[in-house]
Amino acid sequence: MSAVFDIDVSLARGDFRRQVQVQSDARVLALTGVSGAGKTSLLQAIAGLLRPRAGRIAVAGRTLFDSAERIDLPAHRRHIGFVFQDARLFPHLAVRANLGYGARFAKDRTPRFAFDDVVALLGIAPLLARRTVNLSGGEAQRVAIGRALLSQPDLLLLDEPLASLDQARREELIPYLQRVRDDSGLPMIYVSHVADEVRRMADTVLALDAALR
Amino acid sequence: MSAVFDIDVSLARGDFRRQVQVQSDARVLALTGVSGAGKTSLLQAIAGLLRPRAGRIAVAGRTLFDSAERIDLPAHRRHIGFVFQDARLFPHLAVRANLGYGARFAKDRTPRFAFDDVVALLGIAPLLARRTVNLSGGEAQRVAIGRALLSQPDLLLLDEPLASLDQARREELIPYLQRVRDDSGLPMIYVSHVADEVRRMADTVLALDAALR
Amino acid sequence: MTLSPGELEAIALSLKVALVAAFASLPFGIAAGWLLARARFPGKSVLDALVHLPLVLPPVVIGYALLVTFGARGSVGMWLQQTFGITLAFKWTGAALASAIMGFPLLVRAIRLAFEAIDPKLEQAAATLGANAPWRFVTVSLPLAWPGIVAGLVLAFAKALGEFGATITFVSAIPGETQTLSAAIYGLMQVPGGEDAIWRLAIVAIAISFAAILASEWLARRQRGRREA
Amino acid sequence: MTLSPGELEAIALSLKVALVAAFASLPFGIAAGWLLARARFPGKSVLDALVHLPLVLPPVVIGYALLVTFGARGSVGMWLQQTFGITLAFKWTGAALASAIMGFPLLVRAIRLAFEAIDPKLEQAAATLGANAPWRFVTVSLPLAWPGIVAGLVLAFAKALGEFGATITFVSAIPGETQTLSAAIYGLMQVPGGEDAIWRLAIVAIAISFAAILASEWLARRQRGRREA
Amino acid sequence: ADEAPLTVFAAASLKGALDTVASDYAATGRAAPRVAYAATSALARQIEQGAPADVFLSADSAWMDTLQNANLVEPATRHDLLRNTLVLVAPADAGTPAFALGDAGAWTGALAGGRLAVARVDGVPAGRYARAALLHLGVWSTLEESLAQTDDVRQALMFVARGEAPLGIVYRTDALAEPKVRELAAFPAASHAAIVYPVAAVKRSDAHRDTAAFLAYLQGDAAAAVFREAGFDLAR
Ligand SMILES: Nc1ncnc2c1ncn2[C@@H]1O[C@H](COP(=O)(O)OP(=O)(O)OP(=O)(O)O)[C@@H](O)[C@H]1O
Ligand SMILES: Nc1ncnc2c1ncn2[C@@H]1O[C@H](COP(=O)(O)OP(=O)(O)OP(=O)(O)O)[C@@H](O)[C@H]1O
Ligand SMILES: [Mg+2]
Ligand SMILES: [Mg+2]
Repeated sequence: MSAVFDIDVSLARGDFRRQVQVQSDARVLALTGVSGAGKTSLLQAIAGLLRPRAGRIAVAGRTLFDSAERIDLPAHRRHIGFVFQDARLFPHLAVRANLGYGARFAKDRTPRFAFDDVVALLGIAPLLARRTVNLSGGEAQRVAIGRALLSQPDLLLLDEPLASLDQARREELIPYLQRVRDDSGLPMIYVSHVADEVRRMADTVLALDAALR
Repeated sequence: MSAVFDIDVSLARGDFRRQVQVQSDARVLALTGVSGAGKTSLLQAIAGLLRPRAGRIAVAGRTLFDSAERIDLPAHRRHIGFVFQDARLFPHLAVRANLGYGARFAKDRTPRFAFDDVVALLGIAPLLARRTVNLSGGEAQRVAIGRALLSQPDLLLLDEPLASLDQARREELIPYLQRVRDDSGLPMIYVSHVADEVRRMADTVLALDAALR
Repeated sequence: MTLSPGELEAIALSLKVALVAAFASLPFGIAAGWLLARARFPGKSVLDALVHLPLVLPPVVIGYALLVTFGARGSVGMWLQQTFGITLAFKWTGAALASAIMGFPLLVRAIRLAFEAIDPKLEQAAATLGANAPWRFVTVSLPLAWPGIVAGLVLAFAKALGEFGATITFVSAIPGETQTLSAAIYGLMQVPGGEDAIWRLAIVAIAISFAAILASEWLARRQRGRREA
Repeated sequence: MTLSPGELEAIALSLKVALVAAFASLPFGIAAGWLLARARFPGKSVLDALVHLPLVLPPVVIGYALLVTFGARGSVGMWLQQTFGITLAFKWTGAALASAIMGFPLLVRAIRLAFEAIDPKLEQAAATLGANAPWRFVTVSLPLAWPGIVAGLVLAFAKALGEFGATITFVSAIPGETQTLSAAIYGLMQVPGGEDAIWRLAIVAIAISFAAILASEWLARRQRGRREA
Repeated sequence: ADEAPLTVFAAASLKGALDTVASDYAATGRAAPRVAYAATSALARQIEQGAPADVFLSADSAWMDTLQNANLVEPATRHDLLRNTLVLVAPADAGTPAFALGDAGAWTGALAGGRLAVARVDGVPAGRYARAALLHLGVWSTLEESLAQTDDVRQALMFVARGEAPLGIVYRTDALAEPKVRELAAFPAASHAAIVYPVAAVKRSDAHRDTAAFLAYLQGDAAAAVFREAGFDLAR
């Protein structure tokens, strides 16, 4: 069997170029590195939002991309929950509809996360009827996390998910994310700058050094 | 003489309501509080982007808003640098033009910050010719900080300015922001969730408790 | 202000023709607007130019081209007649077709601008949540383009009300069948002293379009309200 | 394909009229588009309806209204003549005015949609950097609305090429002065056997608008490239 | 007004013949006039509003009367220049037999469910003549529901030429110019008011020096030949 994360790709975007190689059996892989190192770009490549120039991406034995084999699964069939650095909520939908967005595409998948549990744990019950433009930064990010979980993904990518949360919420969420990891066996890649967060969340830390230009 | 920060306003936005009172001689006032407490809203009221329902806002002896006296200085004449939670760079301008945007309105003001110094300290020299959509989250936020400083403000509002920066940059920037505070005598309000940051940046910490709804 | 039965007939016909023209061309307008905003394909500029044609040429030329193509003796017209039993020549359906074609550039441009203004990052977010391209289109792009679509509909409807050059050349002016409000107004212009009747009908046309604009503002505000208020 | 001197004259005149119509109405179009997108004032719906009028009414009615208002005997026409020495009646300038008015709804709608799509947060950011409202408009809103403005210009230009109903009613079709390409095409439709000449001129009109569309695509792409590439 | 060329406002239906007349006139060594063609109604309204026209060639008397009553044309120069004939046409390849114009049944048979193309009966001169003729012949009520009305005679002609309409009522000049139609019958002159094209000099503060010359040329033999060739009758 191959590793949980089996990634070897060369990324290109504008004049940014970099080669990333990851071979790891970690449940939660933390990704750190200076600003501009390519952390977001790597997540996008895994999610199918950025096509690598070449290489191979496999997660939990599933090949998502392989330039040699001409495999390139479209994003919507990769079953990857992505919590973006900016929340990217749908402005035309209320919070409840944002949370429910992924449900209709996940009907035939094992439901790991129940709507009410997720809402309770993220403390977003009072927001359900709200419009997304009215949310504060942290509120929006909590909804975005909930939305990703409720799409019942096989892999969760978190791009600095707690950066805009206050310390109390942060403390509250970390154990939940840990539980998600342990109970569901869901692989996760966790991008963060906060050493403490990384320590508590991840088995393995991958530091992307500054990109060679 | 009145205090540096002399604020007593009632804010309203959607069905969010809160009364904030600040009387402080701090140079750097840290603002903490849970997500949705109204931190961003308070900064917006100070900057003239959100009109309070009533009250008074004075900073360093200058009255910016006073509902009783019918004073309400427009945002562009408040000389307040605002680093937003999201960078809000101008997408049609390159990085250099974003940084220079405020210069033309600051011609008759004492130049406290020189272009080259700011660029060097924020490590954004390699980005100057770049388009803003190509920047990573942290790159964009550094440019936004530089842009605010180069508008030569009398007061700097920072809304979680380091949240999207890596630890190394964070360490690098904090001393610089401390120096800005000490050398220029520039008052600052600093919103952050990170206890360590707050401790190192601020004289006084104001905790906004959860809003009463 | 009283209107003669003939005038009322023209008004009712105009409403029917303009509504059918605007709504029937909507799917095509959305398709063309989407293609021009998002797709990359060879001949895109040609499609763009084609969409603009009805603006560029005098309406009578468009009407003549329609007659040659969709008339009872026209190639497409004969085929439609034989295959589907659809007759356009001298029918109100032909008037609707002519109006739709004349309004098409306006419809497409408004919709195209709306699609161009949508942040592709939202569509990306939808993709990671499991939505395939058609679903993303229906659940994200289309609702976000809604104000532009409404704007385009109003333009197309208004244009259809005012159209008569292409219409009369294609299907002539048959009272009760193809003589719309505009055609009636134009007819009145040809006789000395018809001014009273002209202004009477013009006011009706203005009132209809005013109602359409108010309705569209309301629709757009409701949507915007949903997002911002 | 050879063109007669008279045809060349009509083409040159059409280009002049369409360019002047599109660019001279641009400031008004930007103002109206901005007001409708951003301002709140009583009578906004009335302004909106007014802007749509040229679409709703048959062109000849607009042309007649122009004739009565801006003609040599019209109140505004006489005033313009006496005060500024500006003559519109039966001059190419009048043709440009008629074309501009007929294209105005298209211009305004495109610009309005562009302004509506701009995130007000960027204008707020500019305010905190010291820019007052006019500066914010010029340095932020206007450049961000640029693609929509170009789109509106192309529509107005294309419409001006095809316009003839209002023009011929207002300023007649005097060769060399007010007989544009479209009016010439219309004239040719009055002579049996004029088809060859009609298609020749139609092709010229199509070629001109195609060039305008390509130019606008290029302009829009350059701007978009600046933002995204 | 001397440096501007002589400006003629003429009914659009005169375009073919009048273009030839104007260039013949220029060939005699005079400055070429510029001719603006549009619907008679549009031109008359423009003259009411002070259009810089020197000569007006109308397609019917009513609009000329309106201008004359408003004192906008020189009464002394007004006269009927041309006459035309109203004819019934069918597509050239249709083989429609001629029939008696007063026979309602024959009309219905020839139309065979199709439409009778005609200029607007309530506006355009040709349409008004056509209605008068059909009323006079007693077939109006039969045909009223079968009309396809157009903005000008040319469009009516086009419907017949393209075979969209089996019958049409147009001027003889149009029928002659269009090879794809065939004249079935002419309407009797008594069935409608005389079809005349009046001409007059427009009243101006400083009349163009060529106005009289051009008016004279229009009535001369050379112009007459061109007009006759196009199918017009001379009114003088
Ligand atoms: N659309 C784009 N076009 C061109 N270059 C881009 C684009 N997006 C990002 N880049 C560049 O690619 C590099 C990597 O960006 P990325 O967003 O992956 O960094 P990051 O490690 O996530 O940084 P941060 O911690 O600041 O979010 C940066 O130099 C960035 O400027
Ligand atoms: N435009 C708006 N309309 C209505 N309500 C709003 C609007 N913007 C913010 N709010 C609400 O106002 C309250 C305060 O928001 P604010 O952004 O000031 O919080 P914050 O303290 O900055 O939170 P965070 O730490 O998450 O950024 C929140 O409940 C939010 O939902
Ligand atoms: Mg990133
Ligand atoms: Mg905030």
